[in-house]
Amino acid sequence: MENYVIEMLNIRKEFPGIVANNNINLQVKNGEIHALLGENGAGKSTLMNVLFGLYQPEKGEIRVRGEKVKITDPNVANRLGIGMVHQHFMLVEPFTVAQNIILGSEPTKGGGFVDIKKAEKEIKELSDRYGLSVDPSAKVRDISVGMQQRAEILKTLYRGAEVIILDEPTAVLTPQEILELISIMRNLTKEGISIILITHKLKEIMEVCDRVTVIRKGEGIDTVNVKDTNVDDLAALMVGRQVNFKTEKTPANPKDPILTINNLQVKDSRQAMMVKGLNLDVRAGEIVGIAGIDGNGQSELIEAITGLRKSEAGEIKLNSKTITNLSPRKVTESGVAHIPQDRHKFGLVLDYPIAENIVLQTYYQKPFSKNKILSFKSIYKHAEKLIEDFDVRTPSPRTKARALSGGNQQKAIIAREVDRSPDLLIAAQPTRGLDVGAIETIHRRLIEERDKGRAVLLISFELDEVMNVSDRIAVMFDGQIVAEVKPEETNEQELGLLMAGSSKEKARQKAGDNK
Amino acid sequence: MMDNKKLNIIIPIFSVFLGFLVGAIVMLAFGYNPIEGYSALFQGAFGSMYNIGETIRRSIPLVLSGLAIAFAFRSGLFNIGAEGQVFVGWFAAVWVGVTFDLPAIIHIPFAILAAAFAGAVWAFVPGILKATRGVHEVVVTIMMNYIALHTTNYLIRTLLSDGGSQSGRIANSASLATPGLQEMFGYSQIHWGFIVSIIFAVFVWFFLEKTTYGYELRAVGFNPHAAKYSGMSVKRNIVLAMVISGALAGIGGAMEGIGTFGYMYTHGAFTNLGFDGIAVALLGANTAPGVVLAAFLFGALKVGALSMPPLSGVPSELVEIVIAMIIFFVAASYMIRLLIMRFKKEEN
Amino acid sequence: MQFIDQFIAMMPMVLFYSAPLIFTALGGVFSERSGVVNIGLEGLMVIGAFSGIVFNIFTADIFGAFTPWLSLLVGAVAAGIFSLMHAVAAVSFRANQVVSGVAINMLAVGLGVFLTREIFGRGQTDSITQPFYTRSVPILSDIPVIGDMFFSGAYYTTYIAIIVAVLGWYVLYKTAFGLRLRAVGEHPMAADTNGINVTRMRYIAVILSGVLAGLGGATYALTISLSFAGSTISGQGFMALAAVIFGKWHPLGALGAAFFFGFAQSLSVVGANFEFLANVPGFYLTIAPYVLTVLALAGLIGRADAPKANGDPYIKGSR
Amino acid sequence: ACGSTDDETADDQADQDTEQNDDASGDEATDEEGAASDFSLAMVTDEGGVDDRSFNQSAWEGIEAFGLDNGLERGTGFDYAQSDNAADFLPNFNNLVNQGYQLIFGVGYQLANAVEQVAAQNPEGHFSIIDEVVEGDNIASVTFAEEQGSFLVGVAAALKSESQNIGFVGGVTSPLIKRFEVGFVAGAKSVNPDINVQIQYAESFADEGLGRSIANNMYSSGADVIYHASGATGLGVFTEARNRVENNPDAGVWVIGVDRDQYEQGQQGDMNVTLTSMVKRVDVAVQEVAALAMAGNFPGGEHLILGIEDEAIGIAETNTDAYTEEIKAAVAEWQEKLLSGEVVAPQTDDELEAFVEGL
Ligand SMILES: Nc1ncnc2c1ncn2[C@@H]1O[C@H](COP(=O)(O)OP(=O)(O)OP(=O)(O)O)[C@@H](O)[C@H]1O
Ligand SMILES: Nc1ncnc2c1ncn2[C@@H]1O[C@H](COP(=O)(O)OP(=O)(O)OP(=O)(O)O)[C@@H](O)[C@H]1O
Ligand SMILES: [Mg+2]
Ligand SMILES: [Mg+2]
Repeated sequence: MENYVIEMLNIRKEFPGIVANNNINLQVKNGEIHALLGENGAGKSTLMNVLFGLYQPEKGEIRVRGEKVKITDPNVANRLGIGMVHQHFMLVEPFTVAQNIILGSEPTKGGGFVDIKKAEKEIKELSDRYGLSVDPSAKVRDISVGMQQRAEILKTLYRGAEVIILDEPTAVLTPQEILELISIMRNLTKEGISIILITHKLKEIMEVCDRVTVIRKGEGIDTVNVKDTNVDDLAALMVGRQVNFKTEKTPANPKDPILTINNLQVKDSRQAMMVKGLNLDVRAGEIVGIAGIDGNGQSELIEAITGLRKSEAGEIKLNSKTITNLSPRKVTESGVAHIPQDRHKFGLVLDYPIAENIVLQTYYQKPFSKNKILSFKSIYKHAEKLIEDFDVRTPSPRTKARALSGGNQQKAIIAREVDRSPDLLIAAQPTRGLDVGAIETIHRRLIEERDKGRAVLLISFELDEVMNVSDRIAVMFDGQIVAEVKPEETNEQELGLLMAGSSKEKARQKAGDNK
Repeated sequence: MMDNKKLNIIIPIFSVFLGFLVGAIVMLAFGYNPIEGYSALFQGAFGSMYNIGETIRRSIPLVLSGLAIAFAFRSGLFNIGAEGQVFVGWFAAVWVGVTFDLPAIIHIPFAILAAAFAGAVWAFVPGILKATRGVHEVVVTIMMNYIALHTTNYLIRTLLSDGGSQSGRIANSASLATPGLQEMFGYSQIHWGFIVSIIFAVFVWFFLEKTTYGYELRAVGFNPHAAKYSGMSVKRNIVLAMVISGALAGIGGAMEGIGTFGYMYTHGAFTNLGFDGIAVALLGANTAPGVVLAAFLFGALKVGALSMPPLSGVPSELVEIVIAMIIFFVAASYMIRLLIMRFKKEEN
Repeated sequence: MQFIDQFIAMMPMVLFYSAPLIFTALGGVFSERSGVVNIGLEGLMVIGAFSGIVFNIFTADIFGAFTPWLSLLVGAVAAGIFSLMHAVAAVSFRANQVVSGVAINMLAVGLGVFLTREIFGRGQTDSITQPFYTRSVPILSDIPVIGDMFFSGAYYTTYIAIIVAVLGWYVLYKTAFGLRLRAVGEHPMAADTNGINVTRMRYIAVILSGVLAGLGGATYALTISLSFAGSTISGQGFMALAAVIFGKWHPLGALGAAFFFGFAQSLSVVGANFEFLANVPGFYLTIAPYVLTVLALAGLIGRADAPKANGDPYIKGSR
Repeated sequence: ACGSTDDETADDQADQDTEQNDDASGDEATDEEGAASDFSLAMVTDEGGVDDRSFNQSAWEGIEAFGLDNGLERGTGFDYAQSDNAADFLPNFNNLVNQGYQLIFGVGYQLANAVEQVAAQNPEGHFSIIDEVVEGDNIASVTFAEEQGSFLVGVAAALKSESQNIGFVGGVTSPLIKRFEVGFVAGAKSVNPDINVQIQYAESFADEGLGRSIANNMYSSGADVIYHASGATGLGVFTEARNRVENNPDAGVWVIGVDRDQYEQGQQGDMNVTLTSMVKRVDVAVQEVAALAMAGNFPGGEHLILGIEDEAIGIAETNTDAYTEEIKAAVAEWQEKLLSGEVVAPQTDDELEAFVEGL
């Protein structure tokens, strides 16, 4: 008999109209890192939410260390030593890291008074022990995503978790942070903790995991040992067909500059200067990728270009006409399209039907409206066409955007932006959280746009993506473009160092040394 | 699962039913006969042409204040200030009615326009403060209500009368009330305002659902970030939403000024037309047709209530309880959804 | 100096006027901090005032000088129970919280007057014989200036209101309970995954708001109106709601806002005493409290961010 | 469940009633059942409602007494309709008309427009408006000489005041409340031309808190007698006075009530802060008009101004501790002067100015 810490047997979970998990089995060995792999909407998060007590399964059995248990709510899960780091962080933004960690199991003195000193001390000890550096007294809204994630992991450890579920932890991290996370995971397993890791990144699975369970459309497909498999086989298992990883593309054929940025300076909402005299240009027919660690001014840069944020100084030109500090509407009309980083916050009106989301910037133009009166006929006709062209999987154009999966929401946004035939297409993290199938489609789209002679500005924290898709890479650090490199002339390590602020020479030297 | 459209109709009906049920239980508990009570209510609301006329008349300002609040809600704003906007609208309409001498075809629209303008101005203050300074509209509109109450009282005393507590009567040419119509409804106070209110209900429906303005306003209401991203001016839309909402409430006031009363008097307290508008809007699910139906129900209940004490001895406050419970059940409609679902399951 | 004297004389007025608002606004703070919008404060005050007065009338002979204290308690408990309705609708049945609050307001007045008619045979009660009286606090009232301003001729209920506000701050910001309550109002799902029972926290918060608004209503009735009618509570609950927002959802902020309202209100009354205001027509003094509030919001206070999940029903597993 | 709780008043009224009925050939009515059941009367309240312990209640008591005296039945012979809102006035009138009531009172100046309209639409019916004047052949307008009663309580206030500083709290500014104010000032100045009268309007009839604040301010700035004409707002004035007396039995602060004897409101332990009240006998007025109408002498198109001489305006003498014999005597003297016409109480600011100059 194997030594399983977690066994989920024949789990079935239904949602109205859909079976999210159908007789799925998952067995996790003590001290292993077990990957859970599947397309968007395959049912991974659902299965984990069942394990964590957020959902009750219709059928099936859960055993923890061999004992049959009923996990009715997260408290029970916590007591059984199961902790979960959710895909969307469960942190209270105005609270400090320490407050977030202790929330729900606070150390108290008399009178219900929270002993925050004691809590901070315990957190310090924990973070030292597992190598998770955090600032316990910083407010969550002020810290980086990476630190937020470490706080999430500490939260589970603080509650004495022995099994930690990580739902797509790397989707939001920079390459450096991913490396850190991987070493953290290794530390954890050394201390006897088991990890269930959900990720779409097959490379990561190959690097850190011991075994992987693949699910497809709610069904458990197989569990395999990582050392007995490879990336291509895993992808095939997951999608049900062979997947092409290396994005096919011909060399770029850059023409005139479309976007020219001179000495741009932008402040963030807290009045801190985030873009500090940035220069950049993007030509027609090329994809320029901006590589950089989150928080180096990328968001402010995009917002300044698209008119969502005022710039303090400098100039932004589109087709040699200045668009500095124009309104978002004017910027859009001058030929800029923008796939926003946060699709829920900016990209969509979740309560509007897909069709109405597709005309979000063009509703006031013909044929979608005439004399300020909307023509729903044209809107829906247009939507049907784009849904077809871009393979957006939705029951109908009348379906609310909220009801679509992340991948399909993203496809709808891309359809909308690309369809306007912009001169400049800004794509910020366009594949965040999407499965390999969806990523493939989106990358292909970006390259097609390039080939149609558009300028594409790609901002991504994922080096793979930047390296695969861009024709030219601009490295952004501390509000400036610190280096420009060709993807074929660089490697991940060099880029990583540049992104961390090394000079080009040093980076090249170091990267070379390591080789 | 039952489709939403059906549920959206079933739930209010069921809520109304449950509200009356609670009212009946209360009557029983205090030794009244609910059948007598409700038939008195029904008599009072629909017993004769006169009563029907009164019910319609009572609904008119409620349609408009309900539309006002629904309009703001759809744009993500809570306009508790309809009460104050009703006051200034009433005043403005009466002012036009007594001050000018014009043919009816101009006088009436002018009075309504003036009321709309006054209400709009009153709502502009919270709108602009919200848009530019981020001040919560609820506090400002509450304050504006009091300012409206005292200001109109003051103006009635100083501008519309010589220290009196009532304005003069408006000119006949400004009046929405015509003897012919009133005679048809047994000399009730009914006036042509019901047409005005229907026109504006259609306007609100069309504006919100069919025009690019409405598309923008709703987008801002649902997700201001996305609205800004897609090039809409969130600030302008907030102000626009408040101003239109205020104008509608102002017209509600005009219905009292040039319809029901034909004058304005100093008020010792709020009219509750604005506050009732909140309930009407919510019962009508913030849609124009819903608001019209909800206002009519409220009008019937409020007019019917007057007949309850003389005909059945039941205190008229019982109607308040019934209305409150209807709103409560609409609010807790999830409960009704659960009930219906359970019912369905058992059926299967 | 006349100005200073008038100012000092005004303070007791500010204190008694503010007390009901402080209690009620605190109730609002608790409810909204947990994510439940409560525009039913007005109605909860009505219930507090009604039950406080009725209890006082029927038991004055039994409890004597103790009656007002017990009446206060009864008002608080009754409104606390009444607020359960809002809790059930808003928390368990995912109600639109504004709708449910409107229902509470209507129901409270309807029920209050209906019951008054049933009990007393008319739309208003008799005057109570055992109200609260202002008192001078021993020793403290002898302190020069401050004693006159704050410790003479004020109600003990005012001091209790201030203490409760400070206590409210302590509870919300220093205790585990408060941490959880605020977490539920900011990010209920995070709280849920941390094993906090969102439903229970919100129930507690709403009931607390009922208790506090009941205290507010009873305080008003037992110190100012001394009887109950449909118009006894006319707008104070909405003013308290304004104080919640004005005070940025913070107990001490709400306290400050309530004092500001009390101050502005009193200024409109005593304004004519001040030389520099003596020639201002009464009308301007009447609207001054409201205009001042708008100006203060526009000029000084500005943006106030509500608790993030305020008004959203929590549905497990939704995003 | 409705009705008067104040048996004493009801009895009083019954007495007066018979007196009046004598000269209005009321005995016939009482004797002959048939005749009695022919007549019917009703009233429409203003927003205060029939149990406001003030104006409306007094009117209702008058109607009830008249009905009972004449063997009428509630619901057919006499009744009232309650208005919760100004928009209810006209429907209420119409409901009563439709139920066949012959004489319908509108109680309160707010109902003037409604009376005007309904009277025009029903030329056969008889209507009466209290507290306001409305033109119309089938309308009897009844107003009171409040300035006379206010004058007398002003006299009492001036005599009672030790600080020679008194106050007046008004409800909402209006010509009606102005009569109270002006009469009061005139009465006080008649006693002492140099007396200081603080005047403030709450601009609300329903804000006890504000009434309380105003009274606090007035007492604090030296006033010792306050006359209020402000409905429920005035309850706050009583609260403030009672509170002061509770804290200091020698505080020597007084309130003068309005409309009816507000003695009950002033009770504080074994003290009572209600010096007196300006009593407006709406019940008397109602019965007078009713008696005339029943006798077939309905004063349509007339304006009855009821004052001291009609015993429709009076001043309460319940608080014998405070309302001393001297005050009583002095007030009686001034009352004589008012009755004889030697002194005419002013009604407006202009008349007051002239009056004060003439002192
Ligand atoms: N709360 C819910 N209500 C209804 N359906 C749901 C709910 N949660 C998930 N589903 C459905 O269950 C299926 C599985 O969803 P799940 O979130 O488990 O996918 P996933 O594998 O985590 O996807 P991703 O890779 O995008 O995170 C989806 O088809 C989804 O539509
Ligand atoms: N309340 C819900 N009702 C219907 N479907 C839901 C609900 N909640 C989640 N889902 C479904 O769950 C699936 C996956 O959800 P998940 O939270 O994993 O998001 P996702 O697809 O990974 O997107 P993203 O990561 O961008 O949020 C989606 O298909 C979505 O439609
Ligand atoms: Mg997922
Ligand atoms: Mg995902």
